[in-house]
Amino acid sequence: MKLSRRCFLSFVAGGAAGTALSPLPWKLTDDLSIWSQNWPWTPVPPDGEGTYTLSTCTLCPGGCGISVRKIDDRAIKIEGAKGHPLNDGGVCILGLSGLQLLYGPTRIQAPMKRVGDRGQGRWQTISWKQAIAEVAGKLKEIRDQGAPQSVACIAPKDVGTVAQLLSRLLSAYGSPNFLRMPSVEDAYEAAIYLTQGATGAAGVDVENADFILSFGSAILDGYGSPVRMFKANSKMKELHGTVVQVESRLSNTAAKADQWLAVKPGSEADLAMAMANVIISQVAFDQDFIANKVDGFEAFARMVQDKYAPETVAQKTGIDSETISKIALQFAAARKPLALCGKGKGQTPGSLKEALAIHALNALVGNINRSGGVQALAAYDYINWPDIETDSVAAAGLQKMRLDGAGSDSLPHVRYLTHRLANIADGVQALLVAETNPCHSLPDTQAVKAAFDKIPFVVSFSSFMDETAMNADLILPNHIYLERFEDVPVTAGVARPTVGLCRPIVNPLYNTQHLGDSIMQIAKALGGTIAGAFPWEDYETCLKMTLRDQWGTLAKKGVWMAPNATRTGFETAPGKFVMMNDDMGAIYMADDVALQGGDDAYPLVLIPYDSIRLASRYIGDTPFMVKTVSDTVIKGQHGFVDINPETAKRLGLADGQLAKLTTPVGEATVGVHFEYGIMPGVVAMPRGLGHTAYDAFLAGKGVNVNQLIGPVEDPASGLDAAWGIGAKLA
Amino acid sequence: MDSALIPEGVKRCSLPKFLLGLVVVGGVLAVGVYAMLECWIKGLNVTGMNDYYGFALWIWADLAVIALGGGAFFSGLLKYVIGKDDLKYIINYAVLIGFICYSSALLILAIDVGQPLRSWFIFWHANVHSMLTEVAFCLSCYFAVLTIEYIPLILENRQIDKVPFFHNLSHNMHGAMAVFAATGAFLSFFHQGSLGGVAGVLFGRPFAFREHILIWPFTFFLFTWSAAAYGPSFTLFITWLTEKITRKKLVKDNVVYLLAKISGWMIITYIIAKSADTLYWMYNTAPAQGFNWTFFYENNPFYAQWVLFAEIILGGFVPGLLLIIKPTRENTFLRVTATLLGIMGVSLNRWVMVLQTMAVPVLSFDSWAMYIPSWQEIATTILPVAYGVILIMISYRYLPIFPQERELNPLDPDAAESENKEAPAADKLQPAEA
Amino acid sequence: MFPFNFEWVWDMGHFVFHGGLWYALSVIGMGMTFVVIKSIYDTMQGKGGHHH
Amino acid sequence: MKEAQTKHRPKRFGMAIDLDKCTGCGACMVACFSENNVPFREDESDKRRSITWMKVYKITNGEKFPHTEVCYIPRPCQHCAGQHEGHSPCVSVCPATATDYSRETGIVSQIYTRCFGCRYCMGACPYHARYFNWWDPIWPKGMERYLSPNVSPRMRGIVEKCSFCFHRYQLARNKAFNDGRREVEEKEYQTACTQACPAGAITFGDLNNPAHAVHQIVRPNLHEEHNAAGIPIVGKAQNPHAFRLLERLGTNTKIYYLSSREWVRKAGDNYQVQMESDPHAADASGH
Repeated sequence: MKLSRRCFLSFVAGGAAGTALSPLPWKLTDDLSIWSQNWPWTPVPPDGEGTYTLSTCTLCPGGCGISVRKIDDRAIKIEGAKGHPLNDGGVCILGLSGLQLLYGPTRIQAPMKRVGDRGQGRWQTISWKQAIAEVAGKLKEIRDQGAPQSVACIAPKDVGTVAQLLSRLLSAYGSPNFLRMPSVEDAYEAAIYLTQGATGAAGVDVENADFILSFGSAILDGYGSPVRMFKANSKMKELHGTVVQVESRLSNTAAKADQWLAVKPGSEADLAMAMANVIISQVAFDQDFIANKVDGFEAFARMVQDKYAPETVAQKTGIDSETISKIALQFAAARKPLALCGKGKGQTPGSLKEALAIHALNALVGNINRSGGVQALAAYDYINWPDIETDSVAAAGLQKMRLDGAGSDSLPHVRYLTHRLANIADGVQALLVAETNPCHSLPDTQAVKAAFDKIPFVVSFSSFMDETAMNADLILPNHIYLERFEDVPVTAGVARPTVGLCRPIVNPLYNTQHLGDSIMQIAKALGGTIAGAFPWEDYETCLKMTLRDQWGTLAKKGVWMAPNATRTGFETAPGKFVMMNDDMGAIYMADDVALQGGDDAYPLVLIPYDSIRLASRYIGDTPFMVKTVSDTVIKGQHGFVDINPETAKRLGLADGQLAKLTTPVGEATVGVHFEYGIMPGVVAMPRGLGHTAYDAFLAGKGVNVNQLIGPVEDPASGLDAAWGIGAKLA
Repeated sequence: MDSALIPEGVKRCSLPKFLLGLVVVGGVLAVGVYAMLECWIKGLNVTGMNDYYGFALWIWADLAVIALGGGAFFSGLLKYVIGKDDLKYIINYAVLIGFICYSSALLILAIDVGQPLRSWFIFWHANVHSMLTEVAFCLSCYFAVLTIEYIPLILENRQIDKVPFFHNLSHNMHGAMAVFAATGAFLSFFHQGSLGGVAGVLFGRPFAFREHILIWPFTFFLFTWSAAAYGPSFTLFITWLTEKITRKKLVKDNVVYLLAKISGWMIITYIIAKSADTLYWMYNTAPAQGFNWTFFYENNPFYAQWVLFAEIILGGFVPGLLLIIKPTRENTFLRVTATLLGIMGVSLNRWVMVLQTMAVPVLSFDSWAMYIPSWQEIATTILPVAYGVILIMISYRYLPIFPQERELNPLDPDAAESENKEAPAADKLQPAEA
Repeated sequence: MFPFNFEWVWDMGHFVFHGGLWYALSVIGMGMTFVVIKSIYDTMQGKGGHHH
Repeated sequence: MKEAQTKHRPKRFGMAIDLDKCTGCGACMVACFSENNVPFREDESDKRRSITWMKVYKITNGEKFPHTEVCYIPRPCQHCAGQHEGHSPCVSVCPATATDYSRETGIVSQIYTRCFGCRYCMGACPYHARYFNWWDPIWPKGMERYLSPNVSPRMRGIVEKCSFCFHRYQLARNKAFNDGRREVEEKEYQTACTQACPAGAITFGDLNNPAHAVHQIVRPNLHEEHNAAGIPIVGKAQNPHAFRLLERLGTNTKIYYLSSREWVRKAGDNYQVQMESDPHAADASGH
C-alpha cells in the first residue's frame, strides 16, 4: 500500500516533468498557432496576372467610365477611368461596388418560368429556346387577336441600341406603348421643346458655371451624372463660385452650398417666378439676349409682375423678400449663372410650370445655348437603321392612342406618362420589363402591384431577382453590364453628346443572354415583317454596324464625345427663345400641384429625399453601400425618418423611438431621428429602402417611400409632380 | 473515508457533506466553463464588447483580483524579507488566496484575447515598451513563484508528507522560501505597477493618462501601492469569512491586528498619494489635453462625481482610518466593514481606470459609449470565484493551512458531533465566499 | 524574447527589461534546481523517513 | 519601432482632406472596403462592431433650423508619429510588436498573423481607427471571387486598420525598381480612397517632399514645437485652414483636414478649457 502510493506519486511527478521537458508540448503550441494563422475557412485569394480593362458603368444614367482590375479571369476592383470626359478617374459608391452585383447572390442564373403564384418565388428553370418560344407564342397570340397595342414595354431610357431595339420591336409588332421610367427629363424635354423648339434632353454646362441656383437638385447626391456633378462642385469651390440650394431639408448639397434657402416644399416655381420678377424689375437681365433672341418677354414680364411680387411670394415660400431679391440679383450679376431643375436625383418629373419658370431664369440672364449655360442636347443620331415595313396589323395597332395618353390633344407636351401604369393595366395584355424595377421605384407601390396582378403576361429581362422579376411570369435574364457589350449614350444633363462603351470584363457567369439578342430572337420567332425589321444575326454585329464610325474610338478609349457644338438659333416658330405664348400661358396659369392629404388629418408633410449611399433606381443597394448607411437611417431592420426636434417634441416623440407614419396612400412603422437641419412640420424619408426582394443584406431594411407616396399629376402636363404628401406621425 | 488525508488533530465535516458542497459550487463552475467554451468556439462576438470597449469586464476582473491577490506578495515580503514573523500564521492562506487570484487572472486573460492559441506571442515577440508585456512576464513569473510557495503546503498533506523525498522537498523549499518571496515581491512590484501603467500610458485617453516618473506613469506606483495596501485587507476578509463559515477561530487576533494595522497604514498613505494624483490630474494633466475634469463626470447615464467620493473617501480614507485606529481595528465588526469598504474602493478604482476610460469620448464630435456585459462575460467572471472556493475547500480540508487551528480548536469528543451539525450549513454558505 | 527574434534590438529598453526578466527567471530556476537536488540528496541520505 | 535601414531620405506619407469639398458620399469607404477585402455582414447597423478602416463622421454645429450646418469628416487611420517619432498611441502599447511604425514611410503597420487580439491598441487609439474581427469573415457563396490577392483577408479575433494601402506602395516600389528608379513617383502611390474620391477632396503624398501637393497644401512645420502644455508638436500645419484631430494630445498625426469654417476647425480638438497661447483657444461651442 505505502509502496504503491510512493511509486504512484513519483510516477505522476516524473511523468509530468518528463512531458514538460520533452519537445512535444512546445511543438504542439507552435503548430496550433500556425493553424490559427491559416484557418481553412478564411479565404486566400489566388494570385495571378493583373490587368485593367476600360468599360462604362450602366448602374445609373451617369455613364461614367470605369477601369476594372482583373487577376486572371477574376474581376477584383472597379475604379474610375482616368481621363474620361465625365468622371475623370472619380467613381461613385455604387460604381465602386459593382462587383458585389456581378458575383452577388441575387443574380438570376438561367431563364425561369413561374410555377407558383405571382410573387411566391417558385420558379422552374427552362432553356433559352423554350423561353423565347413562350414569349413569342404569347405575343403571336395577342397579335392574332388583333390587339398588338395591348403589348407594352417599360425601359429605363429610350436612347441607345438596346432601347431602340425594344421600341423597334414594339413598332414592328404594332404597339405605340413604349414606356420610359419617369424622370425630370420628361419635364425638361417638354420645357426645351416649348421654349427652344428642339427635341432632346437638356444639357447643363455645370463645369463652366460660376453661380449655380439649384431648385432642390441633389448635385451631391446623385443628380445628373453624379461624379461629374461632384467634380463641378469641387471646381466651384476652387474658383470661389457660388452654389445656392433651394430645399426644405439640409441635404448634403444644401450643407455644402454657399447658401441654403430653406423653402417651403412645393413653392419652388413661385420662388423662381419671384426671382424673375426681381431680375426684370431691376433690369438686371441680359438686355441683348432678351431684345434679340427672346419672344414673348413682355407677356412673361407682365405675368410675373402681376402675380409674383417677392412680398406676396415670401409668405408662400417662407423666404423673406429681401433674400429673394438678394439671391435673384446675385444670380443675375454672376458671369455664368445657371439655374437647375429637378428635385433630388431627378427621379420624378415635377411640374412643367416649375421647369419653365426655372428655365426662364436661365433665359433672363441669356444663359441659353452657350458655355456655362443650358442648351438642347443634340440628339443621338448614330442609329440609322432601315425603316420598318409595318404590316396591316402593325399599322392598325400603331394608329391607336398610347394607353398612357401622352402626346394626346389634352396632354400634347409630354412623351411618356409612365406613372399611369397603375391606371392603364386593363388595356395591357403583355408587359415587357427591361432593366427597370417599377414594382419598387414607381410611386404608390400597392397600386403598381395591383396593376401587375391585372396584366396577364409579364416578362422580366432583369439580371437580379428584384421586386418586378418576382412578379413576372417569365424571366429572361440579361447579362449584367460587366458581361456584355452595349452603347451608353448619356442624357443625364451632359452638355455634349457622350457615348460610352460598355464591354464584357468577364465571360458571363451564368446561363444569361444579352437583352439585345433576346429581342432579336423574339422578333425572329414572330417572323414576317417583325423578323424582317431585325436584319442582324446578333446584337454584337448590330452594335458594331450601328456604331461603324465611332466603333474604333469607342473600342480604344471606351468613350466618344461629340465635338463642342453649341447650338445657335432656335427651332421655334418665331425662331427665337419663346418665353411666353398661348401654350405656355395656359401652363403658367394652371393650378399648382395639390398636396395629397394636405388637411388636418395629416398635419405633417412627408418628403422623399435621395442619398447617393442608397441606390434608388433599377439597381438595389449593395452590401458595401448598406454598410456605409448611418445608424440614424437604418438600425437593425428599421428605417428612420428625419424630423425637426421641435416638431417631434410637439408630437410627443422621442429621438430614436419607433412610431407609425400614416399617409393617404399607406402606413409604415418608422424610427424617429431628430435632425435640426429639416424644416419644422416636415418629415423626410430616403428613397431606395424597403426592398422585399434581393438578399438579406438589403431585403426588409427600412421602408419604401413609394408605399407612402402616390403620383399627383401636374394639371398642365399630366406628369407626376408629387413633391410630398400629407402625413401623420404617432 | 478520506480521514487518512485530513491533517491530524483537526476536525472536518463528513465526506458526503463535503462532496455535496463541491457539487453546489461545481454547478456554478460548470456554467462558467460552458460560457468559456462559447467564447472560444463562437468567438468574442458573444460578449457585450465592441470596438469602443476592447477592454471591459474581464480586464477589470483581472486588475481587481490581482490587486486583491496582492496580499500574498506583501505578506510574503513582510514575513520573509522584513521579518514580521507573526505573519507565518496567516501567510499560508495569503499564499493560497494569491494563487487563486493569479491563476484566475491568467484564465480570464486566456478567454479575453481573440487568438488564445497564439497568446504566447506576447512572450516570443515581446515589445518591451508595452506595459502589457511587462504585465505578462511578471504575472506569469510571479505565478510560478506562487506555485512554488503553494507546493510545500500541498506536500505537507499527511500522506504525501510520508514520502521522504516530498518531505525533504517541502522542508528545503521552506528553507529557500525567503529567496522566492523576495523575487516574488520584486516581480509583483513591477506587474502590479505595469497594470497601473496599462491605463496611465494611454496619452490618447485623457481620462486615464498620467504624467510619468522615468518611464512610469503615476498610476504605476499607485497600483503597486494600492495592491500592497488592499491585498492584506482582502486576505483578512477571506480569513474572517472562512472562520465564520467553519465556525472556528483559525488565526489569533494579534496576527489579524498586526496585518490589519499594516494594511490600514498602507491604505491611508496610498489614498493620500491617490488624492494628490487626482488633484494634479484635475488641474494640470487633463486641462493640458483640453478637458475640464468635470467633463469626465457629465452627460452620461452612469459616471458622475459619486465615483470620486466612493473611491477616495468611502473606499480609502474611511477604511484606512478604521484600520489604523486601535479601538476600531480591534472591533471585529468595524474591522471587517473596513476591509469590505477597502475591497470596494480598490475594485472601483480598477473599474474606472478600465471602463470609464473607454466610455469617455475623446473626439469632440464623438459621444459617451456605455456597455452592458453579456451573460457569457459575467459567467466567466464568476467562474474563477467558484474555482477559488473549491480550491479553498479542498486545501482547507486536506492541508494544514492554518498552523494555529489545532491549538485554537482542541479536539474533545463531543465537539465532533457539533461539527457534523454545522458542516452542511457551512457547505451551503461556501459559494458566497471570495 | 530572444536575440534571434527579429524585433529584438540591442537598446536600453531591452537591456533593462530582459535583464530584469532573465535575472528573476534564473533566480527562480536555480533556486528550484538547488532545492530539488538537495532534496534528492537528503532522501538518499535517508533523511525524512519515518520521523514520527 | 526599430530603425529601418534606409538609404534615401525617409518619407512621411500623409493626407490633406479638404472638408469643404468632401460631400460625405462614402465612396472612400467603399473604395477601401473593396481594395482591402474588408468583410461585411447582414446587419452592419451596430456601428461599434462594423469594420470601416475609412469612416466618414457627420458633425453639426448644433444650431437650430435654418442655421444648422453639417460637415463630414473622413477618418482613416491617422498614422500617428507620437510624441517622439514612433511612439504612436497604439504601437507603443502593442505587447507582441504586431503593429509597428515605419521610420522609412511613417506608416503604422498591422501584422495580422502576429496579432493575438488583446485589443490594447484599440483602447489606446482616441480616433477609434482600429477594428476587431468579432466574427469570422464570411463572403456569400461566389463573392469571394472578387477578393484581391494583394491584401490577405483577416481571421477572426484580431485587430485590423487602415494601412494607407501599403500594398500599393510595395507594388509601386517593385515597378520603380524594375525600371531602375530608386524613387516612387507621387502619382504611382495613391491610396484607394484618394483615387476614388469623386470630389477630389483627398490629397495623398509625402509630407516631407516639398514637391508633393500634400506638402504644399499643408506646409507642415518640420521643426518640433511645444504646445501650451509642453507637449512636443511635430509637423503643425502652417496653412491657417488646416488642422489635425486632437493635435494637442501630441499624437502628431499625418492626416490634415482643411476647412474654411471655424466651427469645423474647432471641432478637431477639445477646448473645454481656455488655453492661453493657443491660437484656437475659445469656448467649446459646436460640440
